[in-house]
Amino acid sequence: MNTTPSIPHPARQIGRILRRFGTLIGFFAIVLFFWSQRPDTFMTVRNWLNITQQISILGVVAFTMTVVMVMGDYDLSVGAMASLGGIAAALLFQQEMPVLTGIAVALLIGVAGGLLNGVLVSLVGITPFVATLGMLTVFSGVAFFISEGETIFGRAIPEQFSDFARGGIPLGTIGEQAVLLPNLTIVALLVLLAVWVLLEQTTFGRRLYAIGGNKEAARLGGVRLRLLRLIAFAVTGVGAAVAGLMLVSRLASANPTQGDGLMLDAIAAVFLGMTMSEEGEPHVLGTLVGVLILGVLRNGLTQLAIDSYVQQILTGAIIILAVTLSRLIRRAS
Amino acid sequence: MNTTPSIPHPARQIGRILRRFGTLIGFFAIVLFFWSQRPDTFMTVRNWLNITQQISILGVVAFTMTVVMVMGDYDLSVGAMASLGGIAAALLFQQEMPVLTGIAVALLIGVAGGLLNGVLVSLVGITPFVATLGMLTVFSGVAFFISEGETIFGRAIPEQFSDFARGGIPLGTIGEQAVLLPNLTIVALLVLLAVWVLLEQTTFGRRLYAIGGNKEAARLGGVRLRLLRLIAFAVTGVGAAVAGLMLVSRLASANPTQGDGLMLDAIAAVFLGMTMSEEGEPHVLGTLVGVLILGVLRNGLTQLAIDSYVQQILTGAIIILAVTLSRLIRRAS
Amino acid sequence: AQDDITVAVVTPYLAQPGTQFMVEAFQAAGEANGWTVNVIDTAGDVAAAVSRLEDVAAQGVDAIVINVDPAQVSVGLEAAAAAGIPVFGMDAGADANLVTNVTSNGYAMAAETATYVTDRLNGVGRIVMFTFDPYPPVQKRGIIADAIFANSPDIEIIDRVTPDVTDGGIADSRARMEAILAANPEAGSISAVWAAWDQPALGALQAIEAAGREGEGIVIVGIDANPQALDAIAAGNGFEASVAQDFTGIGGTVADAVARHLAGEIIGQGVIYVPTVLVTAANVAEFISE
Amino acid sequence: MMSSTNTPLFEVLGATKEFGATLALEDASLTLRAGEVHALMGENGAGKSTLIKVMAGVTHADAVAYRMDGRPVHIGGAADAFRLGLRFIHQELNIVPQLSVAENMHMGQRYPRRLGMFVHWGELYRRSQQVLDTLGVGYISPRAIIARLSAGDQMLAKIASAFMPDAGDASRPARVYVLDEPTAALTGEEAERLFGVIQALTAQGCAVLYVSHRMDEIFRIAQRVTVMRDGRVVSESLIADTTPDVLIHDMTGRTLETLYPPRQSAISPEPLLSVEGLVTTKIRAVSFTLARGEIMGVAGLSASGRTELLRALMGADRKLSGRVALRGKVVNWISPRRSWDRGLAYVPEERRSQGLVLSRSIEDNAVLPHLDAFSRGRVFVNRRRERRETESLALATRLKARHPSQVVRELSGGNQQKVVFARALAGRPDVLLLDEPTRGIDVSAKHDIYQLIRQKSADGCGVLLVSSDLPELIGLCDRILVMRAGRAHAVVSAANLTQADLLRLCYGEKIS
Ligand SMILES: Nc1ncnc2c1ncn2[C@@H]1O[C@H](COP(=O)(O)OP(=O)(O)OP(=O)(O)O)[C@@H](O)[C@H]1O
Ligand SMILES: Nc1ncnc2c1ncn2[C@@H]1O[C@H](COP(=O)(O)OP(=O)(O)OP(=O)(O)O)[C@@H](O)[C@H]1O
Ligand SMILES: [Mg+2]
Ligand SMILES: [Mg+2]
Repeated sequence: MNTTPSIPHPARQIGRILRRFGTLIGFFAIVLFFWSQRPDTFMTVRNWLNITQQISILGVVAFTMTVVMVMGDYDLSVGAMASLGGIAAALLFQQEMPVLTGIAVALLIGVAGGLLNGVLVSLVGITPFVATLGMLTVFSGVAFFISEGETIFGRAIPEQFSDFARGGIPLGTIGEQAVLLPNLTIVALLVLLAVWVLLEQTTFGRRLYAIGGNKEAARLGGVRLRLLRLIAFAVTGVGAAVAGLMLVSRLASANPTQGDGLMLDAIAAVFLGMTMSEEGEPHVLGTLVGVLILGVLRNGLTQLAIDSYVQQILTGAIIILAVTLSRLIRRAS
Repeated sequence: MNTTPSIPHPARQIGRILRRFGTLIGFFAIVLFFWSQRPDTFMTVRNWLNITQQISILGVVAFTMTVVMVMGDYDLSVGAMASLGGIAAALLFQQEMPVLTGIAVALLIGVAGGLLNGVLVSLVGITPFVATLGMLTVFSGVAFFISEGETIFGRAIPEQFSDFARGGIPLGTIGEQAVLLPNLTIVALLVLLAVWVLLEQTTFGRRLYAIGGNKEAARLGGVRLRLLRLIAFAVTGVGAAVAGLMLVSRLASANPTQGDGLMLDAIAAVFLGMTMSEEGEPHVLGTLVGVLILGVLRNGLTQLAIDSYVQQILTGAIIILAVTLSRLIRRAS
Repeated sequence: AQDDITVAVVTPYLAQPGTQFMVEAFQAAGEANGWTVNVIDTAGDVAAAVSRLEDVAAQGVDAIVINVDPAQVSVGLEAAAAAGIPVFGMDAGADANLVTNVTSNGYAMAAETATYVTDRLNGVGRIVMFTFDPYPPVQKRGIIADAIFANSPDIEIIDRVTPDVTDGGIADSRARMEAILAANPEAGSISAVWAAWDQPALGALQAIEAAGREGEGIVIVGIDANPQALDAIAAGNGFEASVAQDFTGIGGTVADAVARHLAGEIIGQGVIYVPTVLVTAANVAEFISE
Repeated sequence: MMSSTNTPLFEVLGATKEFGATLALEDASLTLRAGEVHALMGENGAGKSTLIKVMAGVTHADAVAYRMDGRPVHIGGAADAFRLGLRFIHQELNIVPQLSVAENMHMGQRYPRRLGMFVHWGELYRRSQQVLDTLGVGYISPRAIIARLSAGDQMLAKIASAFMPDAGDASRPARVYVLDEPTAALTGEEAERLFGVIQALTAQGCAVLYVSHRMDEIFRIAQRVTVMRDGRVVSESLIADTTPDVLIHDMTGRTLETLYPPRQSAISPEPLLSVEGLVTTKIRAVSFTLARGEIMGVAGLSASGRTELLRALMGADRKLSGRVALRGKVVNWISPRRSWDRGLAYVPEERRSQGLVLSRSIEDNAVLPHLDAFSRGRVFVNRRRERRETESLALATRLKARHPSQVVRELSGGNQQKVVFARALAGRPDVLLLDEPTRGIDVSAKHDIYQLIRQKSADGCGVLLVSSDLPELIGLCDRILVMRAGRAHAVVSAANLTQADLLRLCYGEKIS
């Protein structure tokens, strides 16, 4: 390969790192700020394990959302799907079905719903926004319909199932209490790993990135556009169903709206992560940073006992500041 | 002289119309269906005037949302801006400020918020999703903060102001009751007209389409990208504030969340409208059809007295069906 | 003439358990009377509730029942008035445009749980409050609790949280409580959680259990006595009290009022209160159905 | 006639531009004179387009100065350049697809207005039609949505936009025209008309900067030529004082023997690809047979269906009827994926919209159709093999890039084209379907690509080569299929064929 005459530049390497990791630096700044404000309680193992557990559900949705967003699509129905998957499993539990049956059915619903989204987007050719917004309404309606709008809780949820969210892998003890790496955190990490391998290490992921970059070129280059889009939506659907199950386990109850808030946050996390890639494409590790920013802000601001309304203002402002910073650094370098 | 080897086709003209107006046909199908089901109450002047009034607020948001979506951007903060604008005006009313002052301040907030969005998107270079989602949180937080989370109603809202939404231009009488063309409908029509002229008849609008079609080409061609994007976001911000005022007038009360539901519906309406343009770009008349579809569905399904949950499922399913139909027609022709 | 009577119930809040009970009781009573009951939920959207009111007014139903703040839907009420359709409040709020409003006394409920907490703490302690002001019936409760706590100089409000309710109210409340627990790690640094309705109290309970701090005797109270809260009270892990509204009673009373009005009777009372009961471990068994 | 003044009209001085580790321009200066066509030449990646973008104010140089009529001027953005009377056709086709031809032609300027603000559509179309007429492309309707035109017509419409008279301020007419490889996507006839317009402009005293890799054009229309290499200006001379060989040497530092390497091996009689009665919406009943080792050219006027023939064979467009047999076996389900798997390789007509994923790396693009072959168990990407293959392809095509992981967007136009070509060689293809494969590629790299095509054919590959460059067709091909109005008009042997004969065939005449 011919190489271009390149001028050595001392600050280049640093500039490049800053450029890529501006958002990460923003994240660390946020962490440092909370640490300095709450030196005793924020930077503790327990609090961080807590945070990981709190964001684990959002994480699973956001990680799998990354899969469709890599193709330039998005899926607005994930929150409703999480609610639906959770409700469906809980209803089966209520009928005294085995736990595994409930889980399997929820996952199947996730696949089926995802495939339906995929069919609408990829075979029929409806824009993802309209297709998945329509499906959001449908999923949510079905969740209400089958649950008759009621919350399922208490003995209906088997202990075996709700204990899962309480448990974890012992990491050691602090004081006299055992410190656990929460099971939900482990699930989220496994999903993260799976999505990372899928997107960054497999031919499937490569092709998704090609689709995201240029659909027509990808098609002419032999990428089976329709099939891959279909599969990608199914993956996102399963992710949402997994998140729905995690919610039921964590809350020991199921409610037809309990996943609804996940959608906007998940998309926001992916977009936050996108600010970290040179070409502005989503990457699942970037998404992780996005999820962490959202989770840490929530935890830290609550620890500061800031008024809920001000907290909301600050959340928005801090996110924008962090991203602005990362843009300005990139501009400057 | 090059001519395309064209295969003659008798149905081409019809095909073309179907292709463009598939979604419109879907809309008429929906109307016909409700008409046949509720022959006495659905297709009445009074009911349609009602529908126009009900969708007028969504309409204003969706029409002005079209302005940014033409550029390929979107604004997630419109709902929060509507809430904020409304609350701000109501608070001033509560302080016994003149009605016009309240209106002016709300509009100013709309412009300022829109410009802020514009600065973030166009000057700083943050993706519209992150920028406007961040601002959504901020606006909503501010709305809560200044209202202390409370609903402002009753005598705080001047009658002069809430009467506006009740009034209208007399069209005649049916039976013994006067039939009014509601003021809110008139406002929406004026906004529609203004946006149509702006987008379709002015250089400014055509530039926005150029930006949406190919940013790079627009930039190379000397279009002042940044300035135009800034202005477009300001227009959307004002639109949201107007909608917020309309809400306060219609509900005779202001609440820090009352506009929140507008955002998704407005974007959905624009996307629905996009299915009607050949090249898939937004047009404000298409947006109008989108708004009408959403409004008529809600009105009609309510009149059919269908269970709320089933109604929700049907809403999603019908929208998807209508769009699928329009896609298949297009595919076939 | 009762056989083809149609009654529309309009509410943005059907997802809430309390509303469900009221609506179900109303439906049961209505169907027993031979009415067609049309329940319309606008999924939290108040402006849409106005539109739906206009729709059913245009459709010409015989009566309308609302479960939403009448001040916010006054336009819809006028549409009904213009069409000559009577409107009844079901836990809605007093309004001149309503024939009557059947409800529990929200101020009284908050007073009961707030005084319960004050008394349990003997007037000394640090309290976390979960409130939600944008929804007027809940906002009232917060006001009363504020006043009662303010009256005890040794009670300190360490946080007044407005949780995100898009998830049903439990999940976010739990995350927020976890952060508060982390910020107040010493045993005894939190004495009580006062929640303006049950979901945040349940979230707080879960957070306390997950943090292994259920032994500290943190007193948790909610309002509404929803079934999940009743279970929690019965379990005796810290969720000590809630207030049971008689939702079934409200629904039935509304149906009764509608029937009376349609029969030509004049209903004099603008508001009909249905009594509430403080539920604690002592009487919870009576409330847990089967 | 040629204006006599030849005074410096516009100067760009000391332009320096660094892209990360790439020094795209290093102290490059250029002087354009009134009444002169000034050619700018250089290998792919030499910095021509970057210099032009700096002139246009759309790329911000690290250092640069401009002078107009000898006075310093400031260019901070496209609008400034426009106001100074500079008009540009950039290398890549920058159109707004969903707008009309007329609107695309008015991108840089205000639309004619009524009542001070409303678009005066009638006037807009009229003005556009006028310019299209002067370019001899009046058949293009200014009302047409530009995305619906053929690639060639889109380019013509875009070129026309540079010749739009200024609507706002007639006292400041355009004086400098800068055309970056305008003819790369044009047929000979269309290019001729463009040259006519250029000549008329210089006669009026305008200056023209003209970039092309086509030596014959440079010698026909330019008076002066500047050669760039690695971001620097290496020579400037009057056309009258130089020769193609000198220019090539200035550009590359080497001399080329013959551009078209002769055939060295015999064509096998074995038919590789046979097509019978192929019909799509764009082509009608095309039949031919391609033998192993044969290079078959495809000639035709624009919109004759050449592109569509390749697209149909590749499965990019749906086949309506007809029979396609590969290696003697009829193939039925044709799709791009299956075609690549069957050993067909494809270079599409438009590299940026159809060929490349600009946001991805060179290696990602190069192996995209063959990902399964560069994977472990068809699941995991094998980065080492991918890198090795990319590096050897880059060497073979003389790709100028920093690293195989460099993003394709950052490459010069010609180098992007090389990536598309390299990709077609990556799997071991049996049939090469090449649509204008050397578009925008410099002379010496063209030479190498011709050699690669020859070598592939010697290895038993069949090649279908669509080109608007008649010498290329005649020089490289064994037989030429002439398309006309969607039909196969004739198949002729390229031996002893003259350009004039070939052109006549394209116009539908029969020759004996
Ligand atoms: N995007 C398009 N939409 C509609 N018609 C098109 C499109 N692209 C090409 N065509 C039509 O297809 C026919 C052949 O296209 P094209 O001009 O690409 O053929 P060609 O022989 O390859 O010529 P050239 O490559 O020189 O442009 C033309 O009639 C053209 O108008
Ligand atoms: N945006 C960019 N980022 C990084 N490098 C760039 C960018 N644009 C151009 N370059 C580099 O600058 C150099 C000059 O590119 P330029 O496009 O000016 O070449 P050119 O002479 O026009 O070549 P061609 O004949 O292929 O069009 C190339 O090495 C190219 O890779
Ligand atoms: Mg170039
Ligand atoms: Mg072609």
